[in-house]
Amino acid sequence: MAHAAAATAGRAHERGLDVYTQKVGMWIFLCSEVMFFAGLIGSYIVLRFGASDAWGEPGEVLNVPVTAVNTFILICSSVTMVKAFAAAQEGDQKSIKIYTLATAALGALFLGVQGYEYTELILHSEWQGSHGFTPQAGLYGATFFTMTGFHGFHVFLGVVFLSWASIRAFRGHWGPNNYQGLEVLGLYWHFVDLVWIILFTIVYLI
Amino acid sequence: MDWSLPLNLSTQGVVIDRLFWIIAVLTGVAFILVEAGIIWFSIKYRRRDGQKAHYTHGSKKAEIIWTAVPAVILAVLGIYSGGVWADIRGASALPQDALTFNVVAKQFEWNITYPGSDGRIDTADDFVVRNQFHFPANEPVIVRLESEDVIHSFFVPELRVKQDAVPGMTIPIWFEATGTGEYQIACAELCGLGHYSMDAQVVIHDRADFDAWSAGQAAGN
Amino acid sequence: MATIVAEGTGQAILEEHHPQTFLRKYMFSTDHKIIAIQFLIYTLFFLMIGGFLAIMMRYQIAWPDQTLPGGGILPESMVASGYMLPEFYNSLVTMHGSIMVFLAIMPMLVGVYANYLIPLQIGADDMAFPRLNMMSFWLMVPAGLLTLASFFVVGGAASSGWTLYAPLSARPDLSGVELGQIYWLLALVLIGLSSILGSVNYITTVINMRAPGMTWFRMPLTVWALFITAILGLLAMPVLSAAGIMLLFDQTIGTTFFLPEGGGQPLLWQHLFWFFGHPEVYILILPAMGFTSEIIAAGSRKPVFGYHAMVWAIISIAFLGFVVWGHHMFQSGMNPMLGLSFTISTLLIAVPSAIKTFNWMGTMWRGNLHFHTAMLFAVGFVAMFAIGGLSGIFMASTPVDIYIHDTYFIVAHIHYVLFGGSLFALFGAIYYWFPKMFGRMMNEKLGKVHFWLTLIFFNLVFFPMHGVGMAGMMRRIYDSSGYAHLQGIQDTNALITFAALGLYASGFLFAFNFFWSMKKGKKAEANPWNATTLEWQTPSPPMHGNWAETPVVYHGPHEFSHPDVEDKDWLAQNERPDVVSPAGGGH
Amino acid sequence: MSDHAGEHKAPNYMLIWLYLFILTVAEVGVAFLPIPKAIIVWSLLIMAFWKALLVAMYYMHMKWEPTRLRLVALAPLPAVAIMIIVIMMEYV
Amino acid sequence: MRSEFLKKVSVLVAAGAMAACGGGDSGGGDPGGDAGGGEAPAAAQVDPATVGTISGTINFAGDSPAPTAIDMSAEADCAAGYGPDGPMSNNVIAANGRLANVFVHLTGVSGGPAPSGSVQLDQENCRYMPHVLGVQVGQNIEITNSDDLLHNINASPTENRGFNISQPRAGITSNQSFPLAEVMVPVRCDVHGWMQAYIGVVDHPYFGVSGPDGSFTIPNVPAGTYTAEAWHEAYGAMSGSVTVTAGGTATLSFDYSSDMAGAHVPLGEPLVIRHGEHGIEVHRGAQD
Repeated sequence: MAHAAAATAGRAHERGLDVYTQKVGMWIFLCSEVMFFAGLIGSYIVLRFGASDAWGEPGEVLNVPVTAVNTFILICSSVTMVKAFAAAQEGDQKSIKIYTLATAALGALFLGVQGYEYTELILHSEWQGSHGFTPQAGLYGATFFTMTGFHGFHVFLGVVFLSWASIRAFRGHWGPNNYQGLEVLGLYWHFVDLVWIILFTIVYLI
Repeated sequence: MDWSLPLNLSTQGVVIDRLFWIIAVLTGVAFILVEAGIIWFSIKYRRRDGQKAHYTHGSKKAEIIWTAVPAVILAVLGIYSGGVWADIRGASALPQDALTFNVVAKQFEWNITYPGSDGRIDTADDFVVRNQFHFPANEPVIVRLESEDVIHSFFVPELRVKQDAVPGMTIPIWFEATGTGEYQIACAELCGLGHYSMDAQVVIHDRADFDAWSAGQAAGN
Repeated sequence: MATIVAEGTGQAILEEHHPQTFLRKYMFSTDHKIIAIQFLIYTLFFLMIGGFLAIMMRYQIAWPDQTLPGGGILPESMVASGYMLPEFYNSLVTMHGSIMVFLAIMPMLVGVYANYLIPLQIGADDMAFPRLNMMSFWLMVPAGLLTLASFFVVGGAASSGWTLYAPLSARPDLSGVELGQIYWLLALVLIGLSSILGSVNYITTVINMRAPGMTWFRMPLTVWALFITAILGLLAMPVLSAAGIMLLFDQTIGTTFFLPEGGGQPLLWQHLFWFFGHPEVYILILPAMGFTSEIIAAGSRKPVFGYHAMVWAIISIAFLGFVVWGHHMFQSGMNPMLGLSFTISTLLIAVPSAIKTFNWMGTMWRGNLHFHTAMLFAVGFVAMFAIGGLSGIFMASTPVDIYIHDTYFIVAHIHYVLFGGSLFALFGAIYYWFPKMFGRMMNEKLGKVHFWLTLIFFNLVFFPMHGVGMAGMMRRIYDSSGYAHLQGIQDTNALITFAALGLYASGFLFAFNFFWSMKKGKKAEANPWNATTLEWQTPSPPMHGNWAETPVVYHGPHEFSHPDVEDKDWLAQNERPDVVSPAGGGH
Repeated sequence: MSDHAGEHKAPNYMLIWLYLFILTVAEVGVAFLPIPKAIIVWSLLIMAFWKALLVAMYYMHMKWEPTRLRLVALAPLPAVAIMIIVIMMEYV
Repeated sequence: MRSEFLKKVSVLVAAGAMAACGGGDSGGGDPGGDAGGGEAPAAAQVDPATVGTISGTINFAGDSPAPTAIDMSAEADCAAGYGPDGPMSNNVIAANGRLANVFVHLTGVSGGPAPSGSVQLDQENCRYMPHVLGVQVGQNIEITNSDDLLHNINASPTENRGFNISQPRAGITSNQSFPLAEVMVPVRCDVHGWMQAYIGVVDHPYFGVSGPDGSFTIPNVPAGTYTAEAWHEAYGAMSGSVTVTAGGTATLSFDYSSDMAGAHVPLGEPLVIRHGEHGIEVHRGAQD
């Protein structure tokens, strides 16, 4: 129960989750994020069943190769994130700096590729005889942009926090006694990655 | 003050009203027991000098009783309700070959498509009348509900019928009137600023009168 | 997230014992007690606004052919030539419901009392994430401002009912309301975020910050109720946010999630809304049940009858709360097969409510009942909630629901649950915990007058609505005079309106008592009700950090009238069992 | 958490990364195979679930967390399942 | 339509500004106001030496369409106001070789500020009176309900911001205006599906509506040569040229015929909005 005690400055406590408070908070927050994306993904599934002819085949409109690369970028950012956490636990200051910065950069790269993808879709694609695949392009466009857009928004928030974490890394903030922040941020980041894994499959590939 | 269910004019209304009153009696008894208990306890156990409350954390037996009794009553009620519901709205409840009307709701009108002289809907002699729903008594009729714009709800109190009309869906309902007369369709789902005045005439005829009316309308068109 | 991450360790909490500026202490405070009081003022304000909207509505219903008194000061888009316009009436209907649910009752139950009571009752010094807590209040402020502003934009406030049924809510060309609807949806997203942040905080605090000895089954029922409520909010609110955002897109950028002309589905909105909406109903009643249990136990000087049964009832209500939402949609065109399963689950959820009612009566049975104002309201809650619960059985029965769905019977039901239930319990809670919050007692005489007036007027308003509903009066209609079947109930409608005026007026008695007592009330001791839970074992009001030293818990929460205690009829949770050792409490 | 760090050897994060990479490539490959759509859909869903599970178990450390925390993390899933299944029944 | 959110917000801002400027003095002067809405209100200062009048007729060739009856059988209150023939539509009136309800306006001109008087739109026996009316940009439209029942007034312009308001009983009036020129703005009542009106919104006072005899007059037109445009809901739009001399009366006629039924009826043609020295200037796209 050492961690529980640490969380509240030495006060004794009844047994909780046996995990420090910030981590509990983040997991509980992620529960609500699960419900948020469930609302969006559930609507997508239901709408798609209701009007299946309005959806394109994989690769027909959406650029699967580019997105596959983007998926790979996000997976890489997850591994750098977890490496940063491991480095913090071991006190390897140089690795902490490299990995937090790399994670933020990969996140930003993901957003850049997504921005490129959006631009291409809106300006240079054809869908059901009309020019441009936009949020107004029927349910397919609406669900696509809403789901990937909200995921992108989460990535954006993650990049903001990661930049902040990198600044702290360069100030030597993280270390074996102070890695909780990175772990909690990591949980968020991996969750965003996890959501993308689901979205990539059901939006682009199915 | 007229606090009762209005006149019932449909076969399913008989069952609905009966169920209503069954529930009213059940809940009425529970209501009296609970409220009388609260008042009785409030008076009997009100604070008195030197009185000390009875120390108890509860009784397993009591818990079991007051869990089981409502559970059993409610389960029976649920099963009974389910049976009635299936008779009214179940997939196989829709009568075969009944006279069918299309009722299309829009802000803030009811447009009723009549089957015309051949008695069949979706044929060339169908005609549409705005805000007037005539139909024959003593036989099941089917209403196919549609909406052009927002959600409306088809409500005829005397027929104990209520069903939302949802844009993009066609929802069939049926009923059988047991008497004739003039009543109203009311819209029961908030549909915009004219919601309150979205009424239409309901005229229930004898079959012969209905046929005569229908022929007259068809001729007028 | 920044806050969670930045929180570091609990060190931050302790640092705030230093002297602070007014702004830090009362505006941007991170002290859960100050935030609770901020929420209390905020919600009382919106309670007053929401009530006023209802009064205007009632006037129109009772005298549809009369001009609205004082209506001349309102813009022509609301009142034209002295008459209230139907679109304004629809806005009143919508915003009365929305404000009462989202800006008054819910934040009062959760924002005020979860904030105030959770740390105090479990023996924590503050919330797990104090800054997140502050943020959850300050997110509500723009939400409230947006809501108020929405009345005065072109087209007026949202007017598609608090349920915001699409397509009406998504089509300004059909509703006449565009900006008002957008404002309200934005407010709803903010409220959702605030509520989620609050829930994260409450859940984490209860899980990880209980004082030593405060085992799960020694937690007061209020904490249990608020904890389960937070879980409901955590899981239900995001779904509403997602749905609300989709509706916002439908309205602004031209998507068609809920619009059939673009392949969307109006029923999907209803499913998502009620997937949130039904747990929301329990968010609005569970905390009230918790307060009631607490107040009745203290007022009866008896332990809560069937504490474990009460806890399991709360938990089962929460579980079942996620599988009953379809009962709002029996007449919506939903697959009738679903109707059957939803009937069963709905009737099942009545069982735990019955259990709770019987246990409250069991608590009063053979007690030594002290009828202070809080106790009166708590007993009033049981009596009124019973009516609300019983009238719910009519709707749960699908065939009966065909007739009473969307009539005033439903209006009566929801108000017996939300006003007779939640608000009665809230009044009780305010009278009960006021001394702890402000260090002064509320005036008991005024309080009792307030109770009796409220009880009488409340029943005069809402009981006749059952009759109006049976007569077939549809909800949300501006003028019933055009319907033959409603001719007989117009005098009832007038009676209801008179009583509603009385009910609203008695609210001002309460407001006077509240603000007067804040300044001039009798000084309160630490434990004016001789109650057992932890919050009463620290000064009124508690100091920053709540405790001189961390309490240690030895008993269950409501050890009143223990036979082995001689000199008094209560035993605080943190009193050492030197005199007696009640076996762990709770059994 | 230092106590936890002692309980388990840090997993080979790169190996998990390789798994994820291979599964992603496999997914993209399967999506364009000329086989019945149902098989594609189910195999894709299984692979996506597998990947999500890898991330949750290893990167989010679920594998080493106390059971209590795992239960918290799983709590919303029944609600998700109920929501989607029931709304889907509109089409049955 | 809903996709053009930003544009509508900008229109809304314009509407707000307009209301702020013009709302104060409604009900004031212009006693000679045109209850029928058929004629343009006189501009404030007119030098009679420089202006002339356009007077004309709308001719109609071919078989006149028979007046259509409205089925008000479910609305006893509406039907009560009519004689033995029952309620007839006033939408398309063509008789004796003349066509009524044609909106005629000059194009390519801009006029002064909106007059302070209001244009009336009445709802009487569940019909709009008049059926076609013209109004200047920003000018107040006073909408009155003379029936003791609910009407709603649902204006659905494409360039301006629409409104959807109601008048639940007799004697209620509401005031509305449009900040942008638009020919024409359709208006309907959703409670009584047959009720329709059209409002021509132009940014000058040079417009008129043909009466039952097919005639219209546009007074106080500065001397010059103009293009005039006529619009009819069933027979489409056409344009003609007219030269106005100071102090004279120019004649202008349009020839419609029954075989034009079903012609393209433009509603709310796209506008070009630009910021000129007198604030926002609006031109029909076709004229630009």
